[in-house]
Amino acid sequence: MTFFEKITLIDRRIVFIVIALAVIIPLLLRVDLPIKVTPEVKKVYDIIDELPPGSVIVMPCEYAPDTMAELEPMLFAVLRHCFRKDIKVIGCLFFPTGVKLIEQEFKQIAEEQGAVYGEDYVLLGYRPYPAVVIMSMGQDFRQSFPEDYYGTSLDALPMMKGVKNYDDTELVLTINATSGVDFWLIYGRERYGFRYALGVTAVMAADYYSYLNSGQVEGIIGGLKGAAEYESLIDYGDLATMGMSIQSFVHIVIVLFIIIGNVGYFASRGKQRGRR
Amino acid sequence: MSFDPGVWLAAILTLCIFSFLYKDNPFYKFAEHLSVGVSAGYYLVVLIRQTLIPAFVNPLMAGYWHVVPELPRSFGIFLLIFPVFMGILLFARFSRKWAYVARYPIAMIWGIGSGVVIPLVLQNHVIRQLQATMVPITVQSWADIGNLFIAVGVLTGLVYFFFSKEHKGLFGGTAKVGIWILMIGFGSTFGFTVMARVSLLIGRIIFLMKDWLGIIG
Amino acid sequence: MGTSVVHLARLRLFLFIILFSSIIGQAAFGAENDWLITKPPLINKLYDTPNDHGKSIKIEWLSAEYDSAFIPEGYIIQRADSPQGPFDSIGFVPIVNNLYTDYEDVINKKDYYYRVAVTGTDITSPVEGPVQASGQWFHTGKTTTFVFSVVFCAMAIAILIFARRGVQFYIRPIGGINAIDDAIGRATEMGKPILFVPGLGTASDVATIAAFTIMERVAKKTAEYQSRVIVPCYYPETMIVAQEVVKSAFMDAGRPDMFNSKNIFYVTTDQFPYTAAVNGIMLRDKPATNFFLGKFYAESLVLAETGFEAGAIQIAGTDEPIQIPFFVAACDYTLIGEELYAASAYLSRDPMRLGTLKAQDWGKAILVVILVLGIVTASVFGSDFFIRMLDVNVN
Amino acid sequence: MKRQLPIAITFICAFILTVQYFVPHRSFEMMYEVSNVWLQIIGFFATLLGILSLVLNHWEKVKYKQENWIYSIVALAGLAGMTLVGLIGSQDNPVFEWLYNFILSPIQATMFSLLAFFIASAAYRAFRARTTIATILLLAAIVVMLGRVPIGAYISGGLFPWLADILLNYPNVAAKRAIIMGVGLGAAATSLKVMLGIERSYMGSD
Repeated sequence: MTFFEKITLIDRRIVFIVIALAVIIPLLLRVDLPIKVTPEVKKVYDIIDELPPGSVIVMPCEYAPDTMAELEPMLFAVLRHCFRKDIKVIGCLFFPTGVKLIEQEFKQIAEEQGAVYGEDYVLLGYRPYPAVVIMSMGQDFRQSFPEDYYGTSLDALPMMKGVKNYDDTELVLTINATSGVDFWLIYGRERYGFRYALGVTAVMAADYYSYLNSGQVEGIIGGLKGAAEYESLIDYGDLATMGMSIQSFVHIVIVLFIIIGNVGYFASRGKQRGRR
Repeated sequence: MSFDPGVWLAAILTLCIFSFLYKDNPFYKFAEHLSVGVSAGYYLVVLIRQTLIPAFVNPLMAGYWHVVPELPRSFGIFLLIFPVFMGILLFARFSRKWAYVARYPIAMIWGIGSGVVIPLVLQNHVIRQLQATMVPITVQSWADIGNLFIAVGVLTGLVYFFFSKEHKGLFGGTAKVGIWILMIGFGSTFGFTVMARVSLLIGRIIFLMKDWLGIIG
Repeated sequence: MGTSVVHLARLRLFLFIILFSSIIGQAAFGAENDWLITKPPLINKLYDTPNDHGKSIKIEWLSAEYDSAFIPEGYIIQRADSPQGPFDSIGFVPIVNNLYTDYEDVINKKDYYYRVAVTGTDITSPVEGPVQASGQWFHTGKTTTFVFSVVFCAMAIAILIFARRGVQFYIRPIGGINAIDDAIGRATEMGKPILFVPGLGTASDVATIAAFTIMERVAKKTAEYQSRVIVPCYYPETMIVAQEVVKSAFMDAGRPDMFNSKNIFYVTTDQFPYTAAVNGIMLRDKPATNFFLGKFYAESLVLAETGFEAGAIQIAGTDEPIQIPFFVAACDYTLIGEELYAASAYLSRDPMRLGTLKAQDWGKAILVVILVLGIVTASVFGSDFFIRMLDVNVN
Repeated sequence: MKRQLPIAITFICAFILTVQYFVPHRSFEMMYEVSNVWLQIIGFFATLLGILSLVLNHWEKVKYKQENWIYSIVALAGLAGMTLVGLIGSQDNPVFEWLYNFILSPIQATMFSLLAFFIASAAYRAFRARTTIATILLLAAIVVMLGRVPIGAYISGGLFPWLADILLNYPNVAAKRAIIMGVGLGAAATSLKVMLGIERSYMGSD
């Protein structure tokens, strides 16, 4: 058997080992491949990056464990960016099955970055009927939320001093896997004209690109790929970067195997007939 | 490293299944048979708890079938018990003489199951897909060219599935374009799926390396 | 599903809070806010909900106008049996909406009167009514579906009548179908069993039904050649039907003595344990031929790759578009989508079954014509007649 | 009785349920709901038969000490254990949940993850440019695979993601629609054959 015949008949166990290594090695060594940043993610980053320290942004987070794989890395990256730049965050937990999850995520990043509850971030709990809540927040946050998630009066939180409604904030960035994206757009952005950006799943992202052109949405972080881009912008590679690197390795490995198979096939054609 | 016996059990079973990649072996056989037994038991329990008790036992005990509130109670209960009779007929297959009565419940399963199909598939598989393809094409933008492409693709694809005529001449050429487009579709679906499958593998390996062994942070 | 349940639950809760607070609110400072409402709401449409079983009424109204300093939370819908009242509060909608569907214990063929109140005030719209709820005998939103169904069935039945009179139809050879007989022959020559996997569909799934027809053929051949066919089943119902199919086929082949129901067995109703078990069969019983016909999901490639490794000839067919590529890559022959249904008719050589295949072709021809007409009229003449013609509204 | 009655039963059930789809009136809605529960109850008896078949098959292996009989004990023990634990005690029995979470769920997830390996071995083996059709298939797969990951954008200057999007949004959609429409007609025809008693493979030709 010639070399070329041999490479058309690599044992599949070798293929399996190579695939396993393509996952395990980047995971162990934390290999981060460079990631190309798309303009819609860069825009979100720029808006936050250009804010003066002490500015406030609103982050409605609406997702549950099933979409967490894509959205958690996004929330982590954005929060790290904000806390480092001393941007204050009002987190809104408006999706009932995700409340506990997201509260924990805020806590984790706050601890890591040394952010203090009440001074650097505030969480607003779940209230039913998002349309009404979003509109009332345009009048005064205290209308729907006299108290925060933990039951403390908003007036008792140092960060909320002088923050009445959207006019006192710089951006609404929703990390969202629900139709809440539309609620914030229709009842919030269209009525009160705040700057609006999204972090959504890869599947959803495709639907919202048209809003970028119309200017209703200023930036979109889409899926694990978008999260990885944001991680590379803040220079803090984490879950998303790792996930994307592993994907890159595995995809390249598979493509290489296809190429090897074809090189072998063409070089040894005529000598043997394989089975389709 | 974890000290939770559950995590250890899960990790060992995970490795048992992965061992199948090398070849069939006793560890895989063990995990395979265990999962078959446990999942069949799980299915039975769920069926009893989620279907049989709420849908049958509870209304029977109450002497009232809530699905047919308009009918007299006793007739409602009759309607509720009728399928039990049909279900028992299934066991007739163990008798040589009466085996044919087991066909009645099967006929019923087929009838009920395939009854709703005609309008539903025509509506969701045919009408809606047809309407989605029928968009005005004015060839003024890239999206229009895309839509034209979809329309041509659907047409040639349908021609490929035409069984009354041999694939020859112009007709055969059209069918050939159809199969090409099908193949591009298959290739892209294949490529698109890789990422999701790799994510699953990453999930399992992270479980082993982080939750079980604790060798990554 | 989960989301909608939560949504409903939170709606209920909110409704309750609002009703409660509005009762107190109205008593305490209701009238105080009245002057802020510059124009009360006005019911402009009140009607029986169309295309349902009755028991519901729809109310639409023109929004109230109010001073911008005060945004009312919403509207309370009130209902009574007579225009004079008494009115019961039956529902709440936020201020941005102006449509409500009343499902609260509405009785068919009974008069109702409605009015809409603004929360936090004593303002209500004028009373509207009477209106009655009733059930309909035809869903007008499904007219298109109805027409398609009738046309298709009529066409098929007409063709079947011709078929019964002995009209012969030409059906082109379908790739992969001849391979079925070859594959059966190969297994019998090698003295090895045949594995037939009828997929993850229920016994009455059309893909599974098509698989049963092919199974009939396969079983008949194996009975003739005295070899074994193994059928692992995902649903118990599938097992029962499959046993009947194989048994009948063995009887038809004149070998009822050879039928062993233990070869057609239930495995488990759980996707991956089932896959694990079928993998085991492929590696331990070493079937020479594997059929994967019916509904398949993610397990398709696991099965097909394991079968390949075990050295079997593999023939697959499914109507799940996402899984077809994996079968195409890993199996020797794949019946793509509709070909699965066609194969079952083609193999049987039964003129009636072939007749329905003809009806499918006519159906496709009609689709092609409508598609071309629709695109041309819409693009050239700017008319969306054909597009609108296909509107289906199931609500 | 042997042949005509089953065909009649199938026809009546199928016809009523087809008509039911177009009639919102309560009487037909009720028939639909009733028939659904009927299927569930008949299904329960079918499941008893299924479980019986499972138990007998494995029991026989154990009894006659057939090949791999030892594993049949594992299957029977798993079945018996899970059923007992599930039926004793409350709905959210912690032992039942534990068995689900630490036995069933890891096995399901791991079986599922095997796909990552098999997708690679299938691609390596099957994607050979033997014919035009095979070449098209493999090129489309490669383009989309590379277009979905960052490295693909790097090595091609953004060409692969752009091409991948085009392939996924146009030819892929066209192919799916053609298949789905064909399947729709095929399924309707099959269902009609069942209704008319032409498709009755479970009865054989006796």
